[in-house]
Amino acid sequence: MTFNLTLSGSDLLLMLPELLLTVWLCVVLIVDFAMPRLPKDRLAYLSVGGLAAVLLNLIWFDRADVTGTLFANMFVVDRLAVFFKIMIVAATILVVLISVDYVRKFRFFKGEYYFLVLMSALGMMFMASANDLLSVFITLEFSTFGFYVLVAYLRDDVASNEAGLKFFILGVFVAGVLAYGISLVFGETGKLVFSDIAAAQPTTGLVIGFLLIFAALGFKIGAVPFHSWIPDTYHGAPTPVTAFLSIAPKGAAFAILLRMFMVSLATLKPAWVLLLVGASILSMTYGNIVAIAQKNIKRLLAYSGIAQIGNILIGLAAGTKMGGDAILFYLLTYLFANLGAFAVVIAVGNLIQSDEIEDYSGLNRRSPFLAMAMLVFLLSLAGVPPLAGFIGKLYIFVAAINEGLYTLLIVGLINIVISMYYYLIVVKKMYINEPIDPSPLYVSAPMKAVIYVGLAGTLILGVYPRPFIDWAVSATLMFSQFAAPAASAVPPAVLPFGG
Amino acid sequence: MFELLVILIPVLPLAAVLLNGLLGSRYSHDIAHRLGWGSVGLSFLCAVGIFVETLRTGVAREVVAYRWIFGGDLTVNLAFLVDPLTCIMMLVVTGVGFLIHLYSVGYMHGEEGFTRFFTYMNLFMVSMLLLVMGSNYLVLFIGWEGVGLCSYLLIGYYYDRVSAAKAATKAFVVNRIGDAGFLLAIFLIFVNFKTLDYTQVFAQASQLSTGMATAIALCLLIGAVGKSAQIPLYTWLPDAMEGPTPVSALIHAATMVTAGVYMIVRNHVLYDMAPVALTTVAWVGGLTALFAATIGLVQTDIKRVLAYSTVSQLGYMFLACGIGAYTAAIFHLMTHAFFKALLFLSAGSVIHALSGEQDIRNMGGLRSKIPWTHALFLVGTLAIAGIFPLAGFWSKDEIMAHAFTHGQYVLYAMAAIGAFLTAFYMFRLTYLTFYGRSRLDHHVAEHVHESPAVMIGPLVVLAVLSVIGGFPGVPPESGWFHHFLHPVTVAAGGGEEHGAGFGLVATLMVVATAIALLGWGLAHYLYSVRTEAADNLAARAPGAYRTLLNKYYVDELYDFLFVEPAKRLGVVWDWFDRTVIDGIVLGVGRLTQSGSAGSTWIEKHAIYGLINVVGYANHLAARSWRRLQSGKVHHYAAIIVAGLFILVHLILVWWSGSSGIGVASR
Amino acid sequence: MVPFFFVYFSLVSIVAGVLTIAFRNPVHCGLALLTLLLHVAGLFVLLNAEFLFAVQIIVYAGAILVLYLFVLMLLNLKTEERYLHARYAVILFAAAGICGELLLLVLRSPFGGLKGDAPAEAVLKDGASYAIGIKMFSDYLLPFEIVGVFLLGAIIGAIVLAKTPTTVDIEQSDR
Amino acid sequence: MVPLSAYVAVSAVLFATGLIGVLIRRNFIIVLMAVEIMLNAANINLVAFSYYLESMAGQIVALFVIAIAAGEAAVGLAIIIVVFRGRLSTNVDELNLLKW
Repeated sequence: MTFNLTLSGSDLLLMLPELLLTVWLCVVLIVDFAMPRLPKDRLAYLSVGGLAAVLLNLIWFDRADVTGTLFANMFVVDRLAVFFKIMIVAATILVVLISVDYVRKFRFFKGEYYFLVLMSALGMMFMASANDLLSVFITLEFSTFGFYVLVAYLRDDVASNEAGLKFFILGVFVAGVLAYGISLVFGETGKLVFSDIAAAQPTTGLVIGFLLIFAALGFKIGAVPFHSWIPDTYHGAPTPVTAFLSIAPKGAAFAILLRMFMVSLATLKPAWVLLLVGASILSMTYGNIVAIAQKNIKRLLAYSGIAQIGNILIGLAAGTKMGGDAILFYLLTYLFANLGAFAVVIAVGNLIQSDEIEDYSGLNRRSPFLAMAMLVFLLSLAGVPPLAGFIGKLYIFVAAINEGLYTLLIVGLINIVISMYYYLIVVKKMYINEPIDPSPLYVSAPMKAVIYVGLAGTLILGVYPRPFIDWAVSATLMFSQFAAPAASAVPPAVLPFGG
Repeated sequence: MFELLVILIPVLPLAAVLLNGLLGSRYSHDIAHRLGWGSVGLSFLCAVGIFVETLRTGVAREVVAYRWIFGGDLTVNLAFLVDPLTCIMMLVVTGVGFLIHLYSVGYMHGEEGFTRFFTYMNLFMVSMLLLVMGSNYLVLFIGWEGVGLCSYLLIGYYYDRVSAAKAATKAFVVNRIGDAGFLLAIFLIFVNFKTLDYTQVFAQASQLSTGMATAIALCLLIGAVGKSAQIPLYTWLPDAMEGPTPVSALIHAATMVTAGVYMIVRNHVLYDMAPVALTTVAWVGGLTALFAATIGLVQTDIKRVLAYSTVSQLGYMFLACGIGAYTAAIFHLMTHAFFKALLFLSAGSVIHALSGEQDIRNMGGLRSKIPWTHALFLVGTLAIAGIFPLAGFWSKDEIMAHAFTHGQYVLYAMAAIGAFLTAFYMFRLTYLTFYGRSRLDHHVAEHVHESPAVMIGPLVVLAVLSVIGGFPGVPPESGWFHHFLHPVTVAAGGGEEHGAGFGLVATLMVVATAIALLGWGLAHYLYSVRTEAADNLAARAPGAYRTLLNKYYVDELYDFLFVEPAKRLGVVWDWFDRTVIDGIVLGVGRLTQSGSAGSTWIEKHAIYGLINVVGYANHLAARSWRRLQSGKVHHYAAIIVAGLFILVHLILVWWSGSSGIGVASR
Repeated sequence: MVPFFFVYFSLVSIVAGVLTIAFRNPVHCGLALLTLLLHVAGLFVLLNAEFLFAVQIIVYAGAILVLYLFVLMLLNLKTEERYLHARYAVILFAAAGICGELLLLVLRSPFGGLKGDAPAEAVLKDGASYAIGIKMFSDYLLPFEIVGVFLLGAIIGAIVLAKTPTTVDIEQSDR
Repeated sequence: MVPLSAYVAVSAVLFATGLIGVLIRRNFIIVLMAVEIMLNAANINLVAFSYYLESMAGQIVALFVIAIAAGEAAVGLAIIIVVFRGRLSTNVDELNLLKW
């Protein structure tokens, strides 16, 4: 029992992005308090500046292939962590930008909004690096509690309060479940770090413990049957928070899920494939079918999000390196398409004060730009080529059939048809129905910027996905022991004709 | 140079799409339409260049634009395969497309959203070119989805029409059902071959088991049926006529709907290994050809008649594929593109002249007022009816002859009856539109005018093509066209036999001509000589007439089973009541009423019942499942607990049941 | 002696736990929860976890529970007639069944994890607080710091939600 | 000597109690208290394992669980106050504006 902490500067360098962000969120808070007369928009741009620095730092990590672990293997920086951190920070930047207009509607505490967003982002960055169960617990709660506040942020809005309270009650309930699950796993193994757990024999306690932990992560990503908070929370929350909630925490949770399933539970793969196949089928089917009946665009996107998570779980169910690549790539496509769609929802919501699908009637006449953007995002979510979502789905499905998961493939394909139906309802409203109020809509600059980024991402990932796929492939190198056996040698090309 | 030309073919329209789409509002309509048709025209020139080169060297070449997807063992390039089949398709698509673009300049003049129209049209050209040029299934699939999307956007072009909106959604969703089948086929191909390139797939195809080949071929067929509007997924095509007429001509007649035929011909190696699938293709085609033709007999909307004739003609192409006459299928595809584009565009010219009137009951006697349009339409009618020696004669005759010489007498009979009906309803259309007494509304009649040269010009070209378009395929089964396509459409093992003697071929030709003339004659008799006879006939068999007029009530059935219940928040009992009780009552009533058409109706009932019960179940599930989201937190927590409980048991039970890993316990 | 204390602490904990969710008056519930927390702290003592014993009493019983009671008083809730959900019995029995089975399943498990580096003697030599301190500031330094930031965020979040805005706040925010 | 399973049993019973409390109580302050019971159950487990497995990790995790519980209690009670201001009720059942 001796004190054995040695930390060098280069060790701390591994945490540079997190440290930067911590400093920066303190700066934002201090600036907010110290300069009460500062217009709050500036805080948004200040936050974006800090996040951009963090992003550059992370990109440098990625290019320079910085890896390492800290604190007895609890904090790990590898390509996977860096990939997810880049995703999270990018999502946060976009969310801050789409918040600018929305925050003006708040009556007070505008500055703290940005602080809390940065705070949640920090929690999620730690999540991406979490390599043991204690970190999982702490970072999960850390990143969630910021959302409790953000969801209930519209203090005078009954729906927002209600969403916040529902989210909170279920969130802490699941936190209790998670803590208990961690205690069981600890009791069975005596260890907390993922890689140490890997050697454990499967026992009832371990199985239940891991299922409880899976429940907590499933709650975070919104997989059926742990999805129940999603529609209400998405519906009631301020829309930028909904957008944030629909992307970043899911990405971070997938970082943990990947580590947990592919490292800790690698030897038990036959058992959890079944679990994930079930969760995936349920999520896709439930999300898509219930989405058909929705009248509110935020709820529609919430259910579509549940369905998309079902798609991503297919990749996890494949349980191979390729499945991992597919998840990473899919999350990227989902980031752009979903954030873009929410950006349009926010832009429209700010302008017409409504999120009902009915009020999207004739959007094309009022703002062709918004309608076109929404069309592209929805088609990408529906998986229409050559947009990003198509490549993502294709990749996931190929990963699944390489593992022989035909059931998942067929259910997934049927679900694509169903999902098309409700996306088309929105498209039809926008393009074909008559507007009730034909006055044109004008989109503000930060909003436009985010929508353009979303469009560019959706198109580029679809038309020229290779660099991103390469990136995803390199990020999951740690899972290469799961690589499928090399494909049989392809015979030389024979043209059917002459040559 | 060759590579550049190939890549330019789709890139040129794409550039026009980007320019018009992003900057279209900044410049005048003139620039927009010049970009639109200009880019397609240049693509056509490139295609001609490629065609000449391929003709000269006779070598199939693959042109890789760039590596598209690469990860794991999935490698797909954005690549184009240039072989005779592609050349023909490129020429048809860009050539006909170019003419239709030119025509649109006149037709769409002054419409709202002129630039948008050309943007979508060019996007359609890009998609269609990717579809026919792709060297692997994924590029084909992009084009496949792209044309579906453009069709959705263009059908819904007139957004003030409610029917247009419905038609657009219907088209897309029905297409998507087909696409799911197609995607499944793609995945099956990937599983079996670990590649999606045509050349590699076809080279390895012989290793496939018959069962797997049949499965793949049938899945592909589902896709083709959806796209090419065959039974049972054809309902979207006639509704798709809600779009502007050039769209109907381009998408729903000349190019997009032929994608299914192209796909089957492209994959004939797989089909040749699956006789069951081939037979299915043949029967689907034969039934569609006959079925759509009967509906076409009594339609009163000029565009709808043409739409059903398109469905019917596509049935011929499927029939040809099904009996192994792939070259004939492509030949008919080509000639059909010429005369159907001609017919649609002339119909558009009629509609244009009559300020939007589409009902043939309100036309008549237009021959003298719009002589050019009349002449052109007549050429198209002669071609589609199969009058010697126009284009349609050669291609249709070849299909029928092939069926006959290969012993498929039933299919031959269906095709022959279909041909008779085709001739009949096309001439009926012509007589009702251009001959006889004018039934025009006098406001309209005052403004009847011949279309401008920019519209008539392309029509003349198409008319010439409709006349001479059949000659590359002469003599049947051994013409130039067949030699050119021979390397693609003939499987490595066998070859198309040329067993039929000259005498038989000539006899069949005479029979075919006789059938067409008979149809013409009947139409002439009923609609020109004794104009009251047709009405009498209809009055004498009112049930049959009304059934046909209502398209066998398929759409009503669709509404009845799918749309109506979905609109009302029905409970299961209500649904049961409606579907089963009312269904039986109504079904019996209609059955007796429709007489001769009864058997077909039951078939439709069964198929559509199935599809729509699935669709309705979705709605029902949507409405009942959402009750799970009760809004109460403790219910949500209970769902989580219950889910967890089930998962724990699932895993533990599975675990204790499986060998290998046992759960240790004390 | 130890078994006796164990039985006492655990029985009272369980009874207090049941009462927490069974009492009608929220303040009584709070007091039952307090009882539970104190007795759980007693269990910690039996397990050589003096530091946690102190934390449990100071933080949990002293701070968190007081916060609960404070809020209860602040809201001045009247005791409700229906304090359970409609059809609670169904949920109760279903949940009790599920939990009973969970209990059986968990008890079947051996919990024979790998032994660590802190046997009872070593912990007792310098005291549990020392052992925790050493661990906390070496291996577990990072979570410790993260929780620091977490608590800062929690304070800000609670203020943002619950503070009655002064006119100054509103004025400031108008820009 | 008290066996480990005795602690596990106490913990499991408490966990079940808390879980049932979440499911059946209408007042959401009590629901939060029930969650505290669940967290305490986890803590008993962790400390017991820490003792029997001779590892400090369990106690440390328990400590962090307490810290997190403190933070969440603050945020949670703040949310409850906000909701109470809007509806003058602490009844979970009445929170069903958002559904379906």
